[in-house]
Amino acid sequence: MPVMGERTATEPTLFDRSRPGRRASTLPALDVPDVDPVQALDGVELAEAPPALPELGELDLVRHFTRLSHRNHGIDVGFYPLGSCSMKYNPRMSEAAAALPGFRNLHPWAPDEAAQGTLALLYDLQQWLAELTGMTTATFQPAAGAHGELAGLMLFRAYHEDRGDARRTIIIPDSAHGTNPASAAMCGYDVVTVPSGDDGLVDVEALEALVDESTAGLMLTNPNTVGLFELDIERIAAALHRVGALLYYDGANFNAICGRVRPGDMGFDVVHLNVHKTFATPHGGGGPGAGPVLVSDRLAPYLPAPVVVRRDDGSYAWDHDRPKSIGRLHGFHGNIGILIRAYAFLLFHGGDGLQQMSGKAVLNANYVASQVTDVLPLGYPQHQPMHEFVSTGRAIKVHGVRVTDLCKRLIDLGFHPPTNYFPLIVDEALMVEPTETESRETLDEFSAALRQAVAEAAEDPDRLRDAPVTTPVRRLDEGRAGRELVVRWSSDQA
Amino acid sequence: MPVMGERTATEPTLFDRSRPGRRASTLPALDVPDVDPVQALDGVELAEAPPALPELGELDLVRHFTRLSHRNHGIDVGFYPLGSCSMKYNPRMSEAAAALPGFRNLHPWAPDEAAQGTLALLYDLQQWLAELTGMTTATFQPAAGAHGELAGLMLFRAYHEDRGDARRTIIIPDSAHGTNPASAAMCGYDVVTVPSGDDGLVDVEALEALVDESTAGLMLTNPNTVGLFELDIERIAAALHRVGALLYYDGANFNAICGRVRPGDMGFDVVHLNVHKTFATPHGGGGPGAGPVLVSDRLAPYLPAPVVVRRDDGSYAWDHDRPKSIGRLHGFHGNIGILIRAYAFLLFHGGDGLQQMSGKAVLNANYVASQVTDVLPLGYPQHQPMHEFVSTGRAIKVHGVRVTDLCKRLIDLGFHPPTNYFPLIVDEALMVEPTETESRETLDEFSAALRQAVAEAAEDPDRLRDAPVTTPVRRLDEGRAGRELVVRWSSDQA
Amino acid sequence: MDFAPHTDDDLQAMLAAVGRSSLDDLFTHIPQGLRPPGEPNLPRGRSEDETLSALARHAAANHTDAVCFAGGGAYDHYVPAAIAALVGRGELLTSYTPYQPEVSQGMLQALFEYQTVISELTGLPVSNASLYDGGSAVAEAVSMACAATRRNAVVMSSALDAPTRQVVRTYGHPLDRGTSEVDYGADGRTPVPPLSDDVAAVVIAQPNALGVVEDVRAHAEAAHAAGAQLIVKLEPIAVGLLATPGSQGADLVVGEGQPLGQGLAYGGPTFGFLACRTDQIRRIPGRIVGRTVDRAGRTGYVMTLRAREQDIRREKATSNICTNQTLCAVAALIHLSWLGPQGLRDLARACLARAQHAARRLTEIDGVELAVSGPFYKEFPLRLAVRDPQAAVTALHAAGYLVGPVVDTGPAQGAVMVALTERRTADEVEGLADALARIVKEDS
Amino acid sequence: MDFAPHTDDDLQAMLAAVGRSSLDDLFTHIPQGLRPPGEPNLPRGRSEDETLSALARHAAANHTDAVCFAGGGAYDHYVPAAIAALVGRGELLTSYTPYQPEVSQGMLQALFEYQTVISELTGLPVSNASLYDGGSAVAEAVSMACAATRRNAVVMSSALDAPTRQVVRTYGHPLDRGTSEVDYGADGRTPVPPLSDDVAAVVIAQPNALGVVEDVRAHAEAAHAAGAQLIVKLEPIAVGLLATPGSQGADLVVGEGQPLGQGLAYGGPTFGFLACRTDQIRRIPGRIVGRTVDRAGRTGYVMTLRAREQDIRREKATSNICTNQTLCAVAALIHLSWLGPQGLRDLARACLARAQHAARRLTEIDGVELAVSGPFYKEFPLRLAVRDPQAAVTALHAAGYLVGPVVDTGPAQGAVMVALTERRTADEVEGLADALARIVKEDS
Ligand SMILES: Cc1ncc(COP(=O)(O)O)c(C=O)c1O
Ligand SMILES: Cc1ncc(COP(=O)(O)O)c(C=O)c1O
Repeated sequence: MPVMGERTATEPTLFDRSRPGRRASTLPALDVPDVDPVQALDGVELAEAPPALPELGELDLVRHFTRLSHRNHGIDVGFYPLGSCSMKYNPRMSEAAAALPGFRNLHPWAPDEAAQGTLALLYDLQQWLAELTGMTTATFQPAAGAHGELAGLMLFRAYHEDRGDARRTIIIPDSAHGTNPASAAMCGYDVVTVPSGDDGLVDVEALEALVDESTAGLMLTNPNTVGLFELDIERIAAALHRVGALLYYDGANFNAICGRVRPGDMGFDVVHLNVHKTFATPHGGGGPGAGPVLVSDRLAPYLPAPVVVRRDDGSYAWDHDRPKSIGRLHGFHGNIGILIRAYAFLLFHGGDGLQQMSGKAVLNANYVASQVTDVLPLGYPQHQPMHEFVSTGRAIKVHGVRVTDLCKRLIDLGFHPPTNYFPLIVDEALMVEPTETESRETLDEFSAALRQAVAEAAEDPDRLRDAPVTTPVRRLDEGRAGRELVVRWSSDQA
Repeated sequence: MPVMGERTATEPTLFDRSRPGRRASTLPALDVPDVDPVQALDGVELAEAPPALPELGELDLVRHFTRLSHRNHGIDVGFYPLGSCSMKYNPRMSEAAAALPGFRNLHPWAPDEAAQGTLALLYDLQQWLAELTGMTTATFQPAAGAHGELAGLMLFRAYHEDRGDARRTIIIPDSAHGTNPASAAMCGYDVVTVPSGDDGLVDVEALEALVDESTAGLMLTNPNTVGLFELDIERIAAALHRVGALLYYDGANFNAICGRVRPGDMGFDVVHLNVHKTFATPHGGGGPGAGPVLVSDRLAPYLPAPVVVRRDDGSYAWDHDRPKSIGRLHGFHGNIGILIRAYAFLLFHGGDGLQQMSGKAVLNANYVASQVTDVLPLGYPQHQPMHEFVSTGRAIKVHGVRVTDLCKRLIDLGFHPPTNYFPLIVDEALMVEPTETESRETLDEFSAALRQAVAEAAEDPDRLRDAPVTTPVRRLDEGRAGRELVVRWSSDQA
Repeated sequence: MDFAPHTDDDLQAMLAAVGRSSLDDLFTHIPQGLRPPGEPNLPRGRSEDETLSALARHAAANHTDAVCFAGGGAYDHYVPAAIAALVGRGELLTSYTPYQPEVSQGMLQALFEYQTVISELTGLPVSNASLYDGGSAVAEAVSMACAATRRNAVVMSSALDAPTRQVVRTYGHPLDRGTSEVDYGADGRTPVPPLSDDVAAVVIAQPNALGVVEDVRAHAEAAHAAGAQLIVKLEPIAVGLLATPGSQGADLVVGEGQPLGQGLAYGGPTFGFLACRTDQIRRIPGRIVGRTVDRAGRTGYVMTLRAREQDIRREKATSNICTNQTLCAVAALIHLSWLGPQGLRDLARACLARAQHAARRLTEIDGVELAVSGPFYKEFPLRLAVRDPQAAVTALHAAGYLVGPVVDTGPAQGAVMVALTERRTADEVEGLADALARIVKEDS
Repeated sequence: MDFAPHTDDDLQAMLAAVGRSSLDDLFTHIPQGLRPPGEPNLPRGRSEDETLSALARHAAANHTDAVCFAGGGAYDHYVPAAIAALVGRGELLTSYTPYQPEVSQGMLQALFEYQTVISELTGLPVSNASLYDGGSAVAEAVSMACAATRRNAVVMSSALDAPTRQVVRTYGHPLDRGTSEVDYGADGRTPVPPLSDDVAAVVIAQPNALGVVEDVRAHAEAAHAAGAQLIVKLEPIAVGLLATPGSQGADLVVGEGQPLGQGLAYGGPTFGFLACRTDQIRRIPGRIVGRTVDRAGRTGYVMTLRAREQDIRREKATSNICTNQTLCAVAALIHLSWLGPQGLRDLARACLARAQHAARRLTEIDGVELAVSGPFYKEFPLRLAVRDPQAAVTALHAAGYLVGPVVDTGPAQGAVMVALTERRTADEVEGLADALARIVKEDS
């Protein structure tokens, strides 16, 4: 919110501010003959008027987006313990790296000779990610985790097809993130759900019963989405490998184990990493991120083409000669600028720093858990949480309020709420991931706010139901948004 | 103010947030033998402990300054019609220009051969500013307008001294900015004040009576600080030149005439420009700006050394061989990064664009005046205002409120107040400078707010007295600040 | 090095609170065999200064001095300085998917505005809040068309850029999607193909990968007549001049966002856009932002129609997309607002004038001719009388001029694409002409 | 081109409202002779793109690749990336002097924090909110001392950097300030000078322009014994190791802020800092921020003791300064907070170790020796056995090494300064040694 003023309590849209004929842009003067489009594009259907874009001066543009930013929470503004998202500090160092002109001004179809800096960087990054995951080769095309999942499952399919082995199903735990089944469906697989046991881990016996020759593979997050390490992972891997099925590692929670435990050692065959989580690239209001996929040697032939290679002469190149490749997943090379940031992050941390990172991420989560789980019990208290923990807010329901209300109250107390209602297997789930970059004081203040909100649920439930009241808008009518469906501005809107 | 939360309504200081042993910084590892300071600096008094700087992690640092920014108004947030300050849009283009590595990484004592890009830029800038002011040569050392004034008056002194002509006084209008008399005093001159006439212009007859052989010169702002063009400037110049005195042009209001009227043509001998006003470089919360000084040929020999020159071979250099120079005013070359921004601004505008700029600046001021002067009469209605106008809020005093209160109410209405209580010659002065970069809608909204506040002064004066109420803090006890004098944090403060 | 703020005291106190004696102690329940001793084999951590110096060396090892006449979906349009300053603001940069709308109104409103400008560019009423890129956007559109028509085959113009054709095939393969191509003609335009009744969608590009303007209306009519949908991959600057594909009957208009304020950046991050008619809204992939009111009746914005998405719908979702390219979309919004309608038109006209001039000038060279005859506005294919066009491209790069890509298929196969943005001057065209003349001469 | 948002309609309507028919019409009351016809003779306006391209060409014409061993008040310390991101935030960047404290608490609090860190660095309780630079800061301090002592002469060490000595003379001249210099000795230290009873202040630098650490305590005692004040120009990184001048008896501690997060930037903008004892607070130039409370009792910050300043006090003001270097001061605050006490110490120690190593290594070269014998921590003068040291500096620059400046006076005159920040590696020192050895050899 702006620093002052009643007038500025809302921000009109760009279209409300638009005035015909106003304009911020300037273009170089033409030093070639001007051309009449009607003549030059003879026979082509031209627009009568250009699209009705907003018309503003540059100052009003800058003000608009500055004011919009004042209506938005981000890590830079305060704590953001969104479970499964690793909302850690986004280093300005990494932003500076990606902004270097040598990276910014490179055309995607520049010849490899012109791109040696970026290619060398990607090659190193591949080696480091391979080392961290226990894999060997990477594709950088996937633009996010889900894109990586799709790529990975396509690799499963290509692998099995190459062996003449048509398989139909992908097994996914009931605690899995929604992208896992959605990716499996996009890859033409039938989804088979394996239940979690009473302790929040995959029910291994149930799994073993589900696995058969039609199983293409298993998708697993480890630590899983309730924040617990799948202790039987070796047995799980053996069960799948025994029938020729493969294991996919969803790297959303890699921050818990990075530098300490390797998916490859656990038996995974394909891994995606969410570099916008583990390696601290900015989430940008929803993206861009990057979801590089790492594979073991036996899946490498199927990777999307091209892959980055080091030639014998020490130069780097895109290798397009991949006859078994599943093909392309991206129109260019992927979110290279995000990968540059990840490279900077890894170079800064080093192997030693990454161990500190994951250790402190786990410590922070366990510390907050130690401060709040008496009032918000863990969904699965049998095992020690890793980098995040999932509590249940079940107990406050007796007061006629739900975890949603608790979360809205947290906003008034100055904190972005944790992830809630995910994973689905925990009733009234509250999933807290503090990340390693938060200080003990912040964790203490947050824990106190959480306790306060729980206490208020009993003492003053209306306070929770009314919350938030300190925000630019109060609770929004989502039903109306879905019913009336106003998804673009138009001049006849009020 | 942050987007949410009661907790974040205040922002603790860095020292309140500090925790022993915490740290954001990283340094390259030593690749030379470490050295024991006690031995290496034998006989030197070393500190027992390093200075008690704040100790925070980088995320908490970033959050602190982000949150502080949320407690601060700037042009990017909204209208900022601070008279005499030209608070116009600060182009991001200019920021990008100054951030180019070739400019950022140049050491001030790099040899001229290594600085050809910057030197050529400064040389061009000198030519352009000379063209715009009607002068010939520049010094770029002055870091702000007042610094330029000091330089200019030193040039007066050097010029007179060189002619064996000791002169004691500087004439300054009663409407002048405080820096004018303060600069004269720093330059060892006695200040003689010339009154303004009933029409807000210098009383020329009074001036002519004051001018004599002891007069070193006159300092004048034109348009002057009531926003009016000194129509008798040629007669004024003649009066001074007749007795061998000089004219100093205070460029704070150059935005009104840039590209249209030249101080040199009016008879001025020395000119400073406030590039942070006219040429839109950011004010940075108080600075840095730049105050380059332009002179006519006869004052050029006295300029601070070195000056930038073009050699016969087309190369550029600092010329240190200035035997009559007053010496240095800056430890390096001045605020070069600000001058780079000014260069970008001028190149973008061109001569044509500058005329548009000053024309629209004057139009905007006159337009707002046309909307409000029925309720807030001009201090001097006899002449047309230029880029700013000065109204008097005298009339609201009958309601027991003053212009201060009106200004505080404007804040609640969403506008940064105009300059007030300056110039001193207008009772309850309100000095409005919209600048050319504001849209008609903004000017209309501001005019309406001003009218509303004036109306409320009669109807609901307490509303003005209580204002502001929409800000992070309400009116502050300035008396207490001056009495108790807490000018740094200390651990025993509450 | 790390960014954790823990002091030794913090570590001791916090470990005590959780009953552990060291960080390692928090991992001891993990089977020992999975915990290799020692550190991973990465370079040791280093300071921020050393890190950035290393990155600067990498950046400097790229050669970006060549004058950029390259096209193929990424163009050297100017990116105004205000964009980086605004999307770099921490409140936007460091936020995530707006799950809590009350504290995310800034991004939500920006996305609502983004959806509006995409709707304007495409001529269709509904836009989502971004996709990964232009290639995957076409693939997602194909899925939408298949769902809408309950058919499972797609016909692509061979004048759709090669990477996008590959992405469509990759996405289609596991779903047994029949994927065929229709060859463009000597004029560079795609003829209206015969369509069997299993065809869900025809995909063309506007202008296409040869730079040539397609007859969208004819394709739309033919597709509709066969019960199929028309998907148009739009190069968005073009609608500064051309009619919007939506107004010409396209059902789905998608595109690569690179020309809209993204810079070259080796092709990423950029974003893909996607727009459709209102009757397709429930099949759209990814986030959509809708307008609504809060409890006090104030206007506000939320993510809407969430029941399409993976977190709610899981394997029944319209797509698996979760993290998208929001910040890129906001950059595009700023770029388009900076341009304004007249700026977009001027920009497109500048491309047209410069491209026409360059085509005229370059085809004056012996052994250089246009490889197609159709109308173009900023990009065109040149047939060079050389043995190996790729070698000519390399030689031109060595001479300081970046052109390409080389056309991979059809009548213009082997031709070299040349693109002109508003930034390419007449002098630069002369330089390219000189270099090209020399190279063609030396080769023949 | 311009940044005004006026449409033609706006212009018409607004001109009508003010009763004019054109923009020119607003200037017709100005004597015609003062209104030259036509446009000023500047290049015609151009687009943002062309403007930035022109600037990029200028920037590229500077040579900044040489390894920087130069000193003389500006040092190649690392500037953390967070600084630009934070001081670039529009609310801070585009604000001005906080005349309206209720909407300026961000800057006011930052300046209060800045004053605190300057107080810590200098060892004196009161700091202002910044001055233009180190040179003018010394001149302002001299004025303060003259006012305090009602005397009008100043004695400067000749081991104060040459530009600063010139600035002090320039400021002093119109006020008939007696300005003399005391020569430093063979050890590079300034001997305690004899002081006549008109001397208001002695000025030394810590470490001085030869890099040598001065005995501040001895100078303070001598100055005080003569009724004069001691002004110390402090290189601020040094107090990572050295005692603060304030703790050693200095009355006024000022300095050049360049080492504190400003970058090289050809020497500007940077800032000057100034600190004094509480009894001098009413003589301090420029802004001071003080803490207070608002009507609701909440802590807040305001500019205070305004009656010292030019806008209130006019010719009686303590200085004419108005616009200062606030944003640079905030950058310094961020830098110092990033460093923290231990970081500052480590930084100073890194300089010390690297400088000692370099001095040892370089003086192994025949014809290269230390020009002074006193203790130094990051910068030292080398006497080269060459005819023209300036030519040697130029030759070194051509070889890729920037050193300097050349000492202008005293026993070390003609020696070349070499500075080592935390960034200079052992390899770079080897490179410098090789180049230096070759150049000295060729010259002799
Ligand atoms: C466990 C899990 N898997 C997969 C994903 C999908 O990753 P992305 O959003 O990068 O596509 C997420 C994202 O939140 C996740 O939390
Ligand atoms: C009329 C006038 N003169 C001089 C100055 C001093 O300029 P600066 O603040 O750049 O030192 C100002 C600044 O506000 C001013 O308004």
